[in-house]
Amino acid sequence: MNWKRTFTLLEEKHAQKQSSRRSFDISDAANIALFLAAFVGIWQLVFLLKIWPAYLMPSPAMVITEIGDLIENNSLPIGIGVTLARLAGGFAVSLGIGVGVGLAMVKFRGFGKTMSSFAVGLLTFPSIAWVPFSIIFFGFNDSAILFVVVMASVFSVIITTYSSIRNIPPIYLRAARNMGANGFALFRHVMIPAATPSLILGIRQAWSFAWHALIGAEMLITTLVGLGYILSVGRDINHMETIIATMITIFVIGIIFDRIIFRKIEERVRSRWGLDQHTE
Amino acid sequence: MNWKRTFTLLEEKHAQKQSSRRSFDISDAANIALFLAAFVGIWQLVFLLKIWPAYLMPSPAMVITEIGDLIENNSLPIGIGVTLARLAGGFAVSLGIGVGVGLAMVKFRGFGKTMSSFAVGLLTFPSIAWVPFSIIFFGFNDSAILFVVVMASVFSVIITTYSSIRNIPPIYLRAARNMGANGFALFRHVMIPAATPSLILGIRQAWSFAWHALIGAEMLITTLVGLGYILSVGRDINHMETIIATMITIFVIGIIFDRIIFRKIEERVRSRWGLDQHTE
Amino acid sequence: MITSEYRQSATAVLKVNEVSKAFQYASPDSQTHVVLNRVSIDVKDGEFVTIVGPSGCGKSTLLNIIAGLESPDSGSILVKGERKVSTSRDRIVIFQEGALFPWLTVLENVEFGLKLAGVSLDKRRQAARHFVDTVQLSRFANSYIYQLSGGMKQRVAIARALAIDPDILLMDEPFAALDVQTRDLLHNQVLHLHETTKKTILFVTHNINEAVLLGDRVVVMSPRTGSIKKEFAISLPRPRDVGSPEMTVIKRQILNELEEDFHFARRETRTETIQ
Amino acid sequence: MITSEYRQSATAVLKVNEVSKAFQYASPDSQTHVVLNRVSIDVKDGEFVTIVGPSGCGKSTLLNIIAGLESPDSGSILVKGERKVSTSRDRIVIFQEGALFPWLTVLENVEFGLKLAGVSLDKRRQAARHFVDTVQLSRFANSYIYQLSGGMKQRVAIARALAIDPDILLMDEPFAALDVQTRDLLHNQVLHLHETTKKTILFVTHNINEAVLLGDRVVVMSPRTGSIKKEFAISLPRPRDVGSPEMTVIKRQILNELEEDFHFARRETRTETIQ
Amino acid sequence: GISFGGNGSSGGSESKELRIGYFPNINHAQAVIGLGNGDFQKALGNDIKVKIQQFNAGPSAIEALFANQVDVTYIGPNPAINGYVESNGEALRIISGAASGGAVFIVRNDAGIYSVKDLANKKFASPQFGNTQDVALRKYLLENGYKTKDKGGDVEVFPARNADIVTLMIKKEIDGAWVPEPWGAKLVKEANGRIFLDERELWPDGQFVTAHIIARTDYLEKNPEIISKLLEAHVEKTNWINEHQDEAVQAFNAQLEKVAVKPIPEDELEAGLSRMTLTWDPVKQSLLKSANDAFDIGFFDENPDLSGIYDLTLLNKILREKALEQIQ
Ligand SMILES: Nc1ncnc2c1ncn2[C@@H]1O[C@H](COP(=O)(O)OP(=O)(O)OP(=O)(O)O)[C@@H](O)[C@H]1O
Ligand SMILES: Nc1ncnc2c1ncn2[C@@H]1O[C@H](COP(=O)(O)OP(=O)(O)OP(=O)(O)O)[C@@H](O)[C@H]1O
Ligand SMILES: [Mg+2]
Ligand SMILES: [Mg+2]
Repeated sequence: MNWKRTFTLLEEKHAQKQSSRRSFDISDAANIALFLAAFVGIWQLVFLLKIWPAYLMPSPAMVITEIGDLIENNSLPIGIGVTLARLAGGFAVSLGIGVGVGLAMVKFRGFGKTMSSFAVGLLTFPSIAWVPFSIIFFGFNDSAILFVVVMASVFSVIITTYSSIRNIPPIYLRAARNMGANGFALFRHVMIPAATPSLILGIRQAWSFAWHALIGAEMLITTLVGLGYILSVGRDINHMETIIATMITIFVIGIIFDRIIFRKIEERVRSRWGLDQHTE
Repeated sequence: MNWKRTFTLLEEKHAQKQSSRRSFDISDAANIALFLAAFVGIWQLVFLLKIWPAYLMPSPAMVITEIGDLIENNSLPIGIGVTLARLAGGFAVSLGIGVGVGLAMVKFRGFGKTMSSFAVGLLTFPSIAWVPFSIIFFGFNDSAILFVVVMASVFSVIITTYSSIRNIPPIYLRAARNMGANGFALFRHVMIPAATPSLILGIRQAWSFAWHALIGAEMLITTLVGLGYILSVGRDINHMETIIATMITIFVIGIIFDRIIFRKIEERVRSRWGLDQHTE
Repeated sequence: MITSEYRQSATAVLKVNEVSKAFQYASPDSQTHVVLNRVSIDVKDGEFVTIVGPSGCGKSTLLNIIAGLESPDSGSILVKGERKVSTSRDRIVIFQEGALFPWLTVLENVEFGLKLAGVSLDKRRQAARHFVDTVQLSRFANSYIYQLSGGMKQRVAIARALAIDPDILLMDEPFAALDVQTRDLLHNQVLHLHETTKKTILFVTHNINEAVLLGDRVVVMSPRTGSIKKEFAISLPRPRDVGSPEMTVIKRQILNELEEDFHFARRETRTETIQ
Repeated sequence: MITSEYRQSATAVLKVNEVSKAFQYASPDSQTHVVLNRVSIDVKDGEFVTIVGPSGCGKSTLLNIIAGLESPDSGSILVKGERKVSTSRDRIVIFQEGALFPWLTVLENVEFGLKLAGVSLDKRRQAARHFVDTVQLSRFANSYIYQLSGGMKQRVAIARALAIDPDILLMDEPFAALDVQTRDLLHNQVLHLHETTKKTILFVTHNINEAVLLGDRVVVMSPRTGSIKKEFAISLPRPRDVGSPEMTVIKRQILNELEEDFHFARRETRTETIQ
Repeated sequence: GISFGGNGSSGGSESKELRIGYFPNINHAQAVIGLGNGDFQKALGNDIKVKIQQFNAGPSAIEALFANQVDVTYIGPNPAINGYVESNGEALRIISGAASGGAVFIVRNDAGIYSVKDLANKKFASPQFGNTQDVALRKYLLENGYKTKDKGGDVEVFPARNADIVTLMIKKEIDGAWVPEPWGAKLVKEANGRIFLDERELWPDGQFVTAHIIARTDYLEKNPEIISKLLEAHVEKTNWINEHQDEAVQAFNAQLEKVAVKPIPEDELEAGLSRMTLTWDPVKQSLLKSANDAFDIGFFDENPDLSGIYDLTLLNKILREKALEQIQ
């Protein structure tokens, strides 16, 4: 049997498969473009139908002009920079505290049980409700904004850490402990990687909590910069173009961050664990 | 060897273990009481030290009086009722749409890939930003509030459903398909139970998103009832007692719901899967 | 008490037709690893085929492809002459590992297939109880999976597959974690089942005694060519005595076939290590 | 080439002292299920003890308790005279199933224990490569776990344990999913390791040939009493011939012991089913 | 009480600080212009550091003042009263007026409202439950024989943010709204609205207060000289604006653009300004009457005692020096 030939054939087949995987990314981009085109199309249609007056529902072109204006007068670039810096700061603090507390909860069962209830209770707190306290404790400044961001996202990080680690298949922890892992090594080399699929899901949401809180805080704790401030001005003077322009900015930042951070990690984990073998 | 005797001994030992598990719930309650006592104690201390004036930081007693007042004039009971009804309505819609879209994303890969980016982008949208649109589309009424609640939580449900199902160990799906499961049966009997540990984590957070959005919406879309409205009145007249009273109410509701819904499901799943065997 | 003769007359109920399958190596140069290379088998209705072959030679992959759980790179699977590309209840795999549902009890796991088939609660519970008894696990009917030992899990998986009562049973090392006695017991039960229901069975094992004890035919797979190396028809009546001279000869032959491949593989590995 | 005599002189490096363990049945009346009932074993330094017993009799549970992964209801574990209640790197278990880390490659899994011990990257990689070669998986060093066959996973688990080089190796059916040749090869390698490093080994298996081939002593466990039923010292020199008359006698005896329990258990099950 | 978190605001050392709050509204025009172009800083001198804090709602400003985060702020009458009452008269004092007038009752052109008789079964909005406009609207309805729905009547009044009032009026969900300027002008321009009533018609001389300056009591007591300087600058800026209307509109928008991303359309601004006056007179009587009305309607459990809310000594001193009429 000339199985050399067959091998070559099979190899070619595989090469095709690979390239088709690459072309999938193009189809992904095409999909996104399609979605966006459809959305803008409907929007334009609604505008043309004049269901609502232009100052309630501006056209896509008007919003793009607005984005241009906001970029030109620098409020958008500065706003993005400041907001992202605050977000990064607040979220970093949340991650640090949240993961720490979550681990402590895993370690000390009684504390974990009690704290998990509190954490859920505090997670349901609307971030707006923290604002008055934040002002009392910190005043009208970035610290106050950070406080609100942390309070809105830290409980989500805590719950995520706690649940994700507790849901790790016990056999992994046994095997690791058997090989001498404990303390930080156990956490770093086993708990975190074993919990990653679930951690990503939770952290993504914690990240969104942080966003929500940040924009809310920037609207209420005025510091004259930040996307939330731009949004609040838009609302204060009922300028829909500004509101929509800000929302688009937030949306785009959200997607970009997801793609460069969470999605990357997720895909890596999925391919290692063989989770992308699902529906082949 | 009189192993009959040993058996009896061992059985007794087990009985003890069980009762110690039961007494653990008492220790849980004790823990909670301790936490609360400590918290109220510190609060009272801060009050007595007069670090902040009473109109900024009222005493526990003042807040309790306020809660009494709010109950007496019926605004708190009605507020709780109305808010919970809205929450239930909005969240039910979110669950329905979110799970449906999530499943469609699992089923149609291209759609899933594209939609997952959009969903994350839209999840980072602060719910406040939906309010103006909600008013344009629906006006000043419960529908507008529901819209905001749904928009704030549906993307969380979508992402949760999508991720959780995709993270199911492929072997379960294979086994199920092998036994002839597909369509709704596959979803109902395999995907949902297999994804439950991760679903609970995600749905808990979606639930919190709904809460945040609801309170925010009730503050901005005034319908004169609801916890958010009470909170907004408190803020408008700078009456700290009202603000704190509302926050405590939200906190307590959050804990109660978590305990009677999510915690129950979680514990059941954990015991079935043997996940509570972790650190024995 | 169980007897059988090689069914020459039966038609090919299952046809594995030039099936190939390759995977990528996870190495920097991502070489292709051809696991199955134009594998063809005809299995007659009611035939009991046992499959042996070195670890990693593609036995599980082949069963998965037959079941429709994986798609071959080329080639096809025909059942009763019809081409099959997806799963169906008539070909059930007993997986090598970990396919039990942790959210269900032993009993619920066993009745799962029947539930999907729409069998009423009473009936399916009764059937499930029967098969749980068959594999000696009645006392653990209400246990969850994590509460079972390795061998007990394997037995649940067997019961679950038997409860579905498929035409073709694809068993992937089903008795590997069982003690001698339990294994003997289940051998008899599988043979009895095969005899009474005329099920077609493909049975993967590393135990050559088991292979010759059960099979109408023993198929030896080779990782070297990625295909079937040799087949042995065993027409001895059952129950068979593994110690009998005929059996010893066949076993010797099978072992020789396996040995050859093994040495080949070792040489290959060694040269690679040196490189 | 490998020879060994029963080390009479060595002291008990591992003492299992009246260990008991019970679980609850998951049934409405939540009966207690006594798995281990005052089990005692003394294992001498460098001894190779094989353990056989019916499925579900508590072999894995015993290994876990010895490793410190589970705590006994009563009794204690002494290593070199010291009471142990937690895990340590000197007692490594090769788990019966699924304990490999899916987020690591084969090589990374094997070097995991060394990484924890703080061995430098170069050294541990070298060691890992050696053991991956030993179990014939060099070509799969960079594969992830889901890319392996059942037998390959078992071999990775073996390599991972060997890499740690513990004093006491607790092997739980490590070769169950391997073909005859690979199994033979690994038998030799384990014996060689045992011979050269004087490791103490506890080895659970359902394969009686394997038990008598490897062990200085064969321990038969019984689910009926939840304890050790009988022990067989095997002082034959290695390599042993499983077909030799002495071996056949011992095997027969062991089988008889197992048989007895099995029939007892069957009777019990049956009465229960009837009730 | 102990002052906490205030950074040297009450200390008596060299470098003193004045933290001023304001809203980017036209009735805070003095602050918008004076703080924006540095005139206030100049007037206060270099050894007093001016820190500016912008707010967009009265409650936050009061919150900040309670929390010792601002010393002085421009603010509407209602939050001032609330803050005074909430703190049992401790926390703050009104030290000057800032604006009078500038609130209108707008009705939708197609709502069929032509006289007071047509208000039955209509829906109206006000900016906030219990604020000046809300009280004015309810009082007006009451005086004309209408009861609101919550009192068993047939007219509906509910609060909505000014921006949302515009949307609601466009959507015809409301028939009218009682709003401050420049929202009145905006409703006329964008939402098919018409001025039904200029609130000035309801008050003697058309004067009623819509903006104040308040100071933290503690700060006022310890730093009268700083407050004096600020008030002097305020009075001067008021005069300048009133004498240079056109220039003032330009200056206002220029400053607004700096801090608020977007200017207010000039026509809305001018229309709004035409119905109000900037003044230092706090129009005491209007505030007291408004508070009394609020009590009548039921916003307060007891008639608030506002006797100590004003501290106009410093203002009067400056007015005296400038030979201007003093406030009674
Ligand atoms: N998803 C996968 N990705 C890459 N390689 C795979 C995958 N699945 C299987 N393989 C490879 O295919 C080969 C055959 O695997 P298979 O599981 O069929 O072997 P097997 O004959 O069942 O072996 P065993 O007796 O050990 O169970 C192995 O070398 C394995 O590495
Ligand atoms: N976590 C648990 N909860 C309840 N019962 C358990 C648990 N773990 C083990 N058991 C029970 O203990 C008994 C012994 O289990 P073990 O795994 O030790 O058996 P084994 O001798 O290793 O069997 P096998 O040869 O099948 O692997 C079994 O009956 C099992 O049901
Ligand atoms: Mg296999
Ligand atoms: Mg076991």
